[in-house]
Amino acid sequence: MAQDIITIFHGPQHPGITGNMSVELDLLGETIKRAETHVGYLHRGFEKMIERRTVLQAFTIVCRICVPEPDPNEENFARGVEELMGLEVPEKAKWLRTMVLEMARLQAQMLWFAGQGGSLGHYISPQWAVADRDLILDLFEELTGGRVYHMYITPGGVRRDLPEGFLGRLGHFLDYLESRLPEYDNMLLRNPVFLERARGVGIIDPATAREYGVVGPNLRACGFMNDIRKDEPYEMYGEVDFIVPTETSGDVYGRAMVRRAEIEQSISILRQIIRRMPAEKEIMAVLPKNHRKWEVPKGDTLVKTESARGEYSYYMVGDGTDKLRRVQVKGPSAVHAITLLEEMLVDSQLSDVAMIMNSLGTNPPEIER
Amino acid sequence: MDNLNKKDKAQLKELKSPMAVVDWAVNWFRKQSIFMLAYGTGCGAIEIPPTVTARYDAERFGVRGAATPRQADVIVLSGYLAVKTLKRVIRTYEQMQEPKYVIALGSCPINGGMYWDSYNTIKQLDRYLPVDVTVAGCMPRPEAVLEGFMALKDKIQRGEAEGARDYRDNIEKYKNNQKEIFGDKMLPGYTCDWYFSDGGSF
Amino acid sequence: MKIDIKGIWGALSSLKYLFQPPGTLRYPDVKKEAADGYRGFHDNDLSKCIGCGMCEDICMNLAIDMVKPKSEAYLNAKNGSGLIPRLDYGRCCWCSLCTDVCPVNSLKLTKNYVYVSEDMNRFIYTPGEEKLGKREKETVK
Amino acid sequence: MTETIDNLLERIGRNFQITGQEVKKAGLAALHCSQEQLHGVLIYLKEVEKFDTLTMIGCADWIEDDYFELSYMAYSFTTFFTVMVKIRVSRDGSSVPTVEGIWRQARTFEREIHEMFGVDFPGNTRLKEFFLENWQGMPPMKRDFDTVQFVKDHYKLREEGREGACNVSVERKKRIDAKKLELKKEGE
Repeated sequence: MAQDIITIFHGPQHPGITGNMSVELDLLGETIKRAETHVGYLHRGFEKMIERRTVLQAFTIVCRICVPEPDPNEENFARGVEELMGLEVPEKAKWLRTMVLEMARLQAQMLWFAGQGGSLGHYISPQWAVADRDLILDLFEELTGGRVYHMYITPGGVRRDLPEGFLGRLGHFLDYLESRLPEYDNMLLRNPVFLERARGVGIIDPATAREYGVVGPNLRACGFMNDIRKDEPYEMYGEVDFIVPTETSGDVYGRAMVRRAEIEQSISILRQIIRRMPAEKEIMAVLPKNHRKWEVPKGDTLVKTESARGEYSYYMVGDGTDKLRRVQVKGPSAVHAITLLEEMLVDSQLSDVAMIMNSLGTNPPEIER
Repeated sequence: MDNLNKKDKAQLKELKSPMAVVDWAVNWFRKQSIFMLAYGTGCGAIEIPPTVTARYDAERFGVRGAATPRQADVIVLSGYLAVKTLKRVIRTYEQMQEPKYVIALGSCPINGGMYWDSYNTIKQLDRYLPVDVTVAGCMPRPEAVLEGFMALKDKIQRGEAEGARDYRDNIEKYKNNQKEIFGDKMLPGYTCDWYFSDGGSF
Repeated sequence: MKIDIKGIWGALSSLKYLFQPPGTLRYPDVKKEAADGYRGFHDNDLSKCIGCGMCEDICMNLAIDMVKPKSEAYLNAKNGSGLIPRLDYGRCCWCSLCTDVCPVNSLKLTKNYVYVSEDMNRFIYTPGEEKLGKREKETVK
Repeated sequence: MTETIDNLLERIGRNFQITGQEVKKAGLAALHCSQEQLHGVLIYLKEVEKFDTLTMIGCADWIEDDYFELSYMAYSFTTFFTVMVKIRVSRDGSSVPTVEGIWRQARTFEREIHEMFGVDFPGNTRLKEFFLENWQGMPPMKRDFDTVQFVKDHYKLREEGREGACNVSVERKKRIDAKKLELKKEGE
């Protein structure tokens, strides 16, 4: 008997990813025959808003581009403006930025962990991972004054110095998190249910990964050792020691293992930062007092930052006024969730869609801005 | 009864007629278990997981997630709404069973928030949907979200959480406001068939 | 089929948390105070405010309007314009640029972060002059 | 001999008509070429110079000189060089043949630029609406699209309770004038 193809919408609201996005699926039974991504549920027109704001005003809104991990956006924006304006950032500010970026990476990995378990119906992992992530948010709150949106890395430096005893508390937290990692392994990553579901599912072929510009853990799970932190070191990443973990399987399990190893690397980087944090007080470059006098010279640049899900690229154009002519954002999901996902989902099962999407680190707000 | 706190007992004593007691009891039961549909329309979605998981554990207040709109009592709209999203949200809201409530989180649903000059987000949510409780913040912390739920429970107990009735009574107003932004691409009539008795067409 | 005993046992080992005290913050009973320097709602020290309008100028969300106070009695004598800032929490994003540019440090962010109202029209507030959420059916903490 | 970005630019300059080139910073160079040369340069970059991927397609609106500047950013995972290949197209009714055939993900980038700037990309298989639903009128990311005016026309901002806002400089001037008047009176 011939079966009919039915079309369903997976989303816009569903667990597994952070944001709203729908995938239109043509199903034959439970097997996907065609997938098409629909985005636009979160479009705000950031690029238009940045055009209307001076540099200082615009820096407060860029962090909203990516909700789960705002700091790489701040970093990219700040570094782009510094490159265009030729600012020199004090060394302590660079260390602080590196620290904030690594903390942000840790909390984003925890959130990914929560989603990975949640999309499998394994609800203990969100309970644990989100609660542990909250401890990082407490540290952020102390350092920057905000839990989720930090607005900390500003063009020219960072906004606040370290609070008293902060590095000690960060060290304690790292010890705690490290002691928890084996339990996360036991609970999810070595769980036979997870192994069964994740192995051999959602495979990215290495040649495709290269050509499409797949980035971050998704690329590293295909066996490539590419990481912007190593390839084009920014801030203090050239000074700290870390390795770039890779896997060769390219499936959901491989990506999970890469991320698991990256948590360890982040912990090690943060420990080095705690040891080497300079004591000086200088955290801001000298800047004009009035924000309308921050003139960005004519020119353009491309800046890149490695986030937990891959690289963010900002194309920034200055035109000699106090506002930027254009800031174009390309987040890692722009390729992962549209070009790649549409091809990956073909011939996979309906029940795996949420898991594959989460494992790719799909994050709609950064596709749409 | 352990669950009846002082405030409840004081309210119960003031009631005069038996019907009032029945109403009070219905509201009391309603407020004990609130199934939430967290429609993560914006940034606020990121503070929902900490609220419902181990650290803040909203289930202590009887708040837990619902799988579908049909099972949900309250829809949590967490942040800015793009026009495309608003259409889906209205449809979701109309699918929910009464009694139903709306909680709005953050600055953006109140007056546009930082996206006030964006061409694609709506500025005042209460023009398009009846909002029961609003929590300020960008983003509201989990504590503030919990306070929002407590305020909603209070409102339910007082019997004033009548957003759904307000929506039905003033459907012309709401639909006209919605029409202002959707133009001729309005939602299909069947999503609120109690209004369009003729099958619905705009 | 081979059964992965070690994996199953590992997953079950998380059951030991059943016998440990919960990590939940019991929010309404036990309150965790926000950190120093938390960016909560605004406060304005009117005896310092000079009405310069810097906060209004830097706020791109147009959250700040400069308005006349109800009474001039409690204004700073140096207040050149006789105006004080009024906040719209339907616009604010708590970026704290307004407090950073304040030349006399009169505008500050407090540690309060709970403001719940049943009416969307009630999120406009003049710090220093009125108390946040003094009306009925509002929760402020 | 180690590969430098200058050598690379020189090799490209030998093979194609390049109207301008500059090295922005270590590992980032920009090339200006005509629209006819674009596909040749990109294919050369991909096939001969082994630039694996297209990071993004940038677009900036130079309304004063009446052109859009499209920047195709090719990236190499081996040398870590990025080359921006820049072309200029006219602001209205311009069309650039798609580069989807060279890098498939360009489909998405072009789709976005088509929606946000109104540039046409003939040959692109998915050139339909992307972020915006039922959008009529000018593409929003053009410089002459006035977003504040659009907001005023389409949405209502909440004005209740926000009346009585005063202009600081006007009020300050008023007070100074009043003070002067007072002093004058006292003098008399």
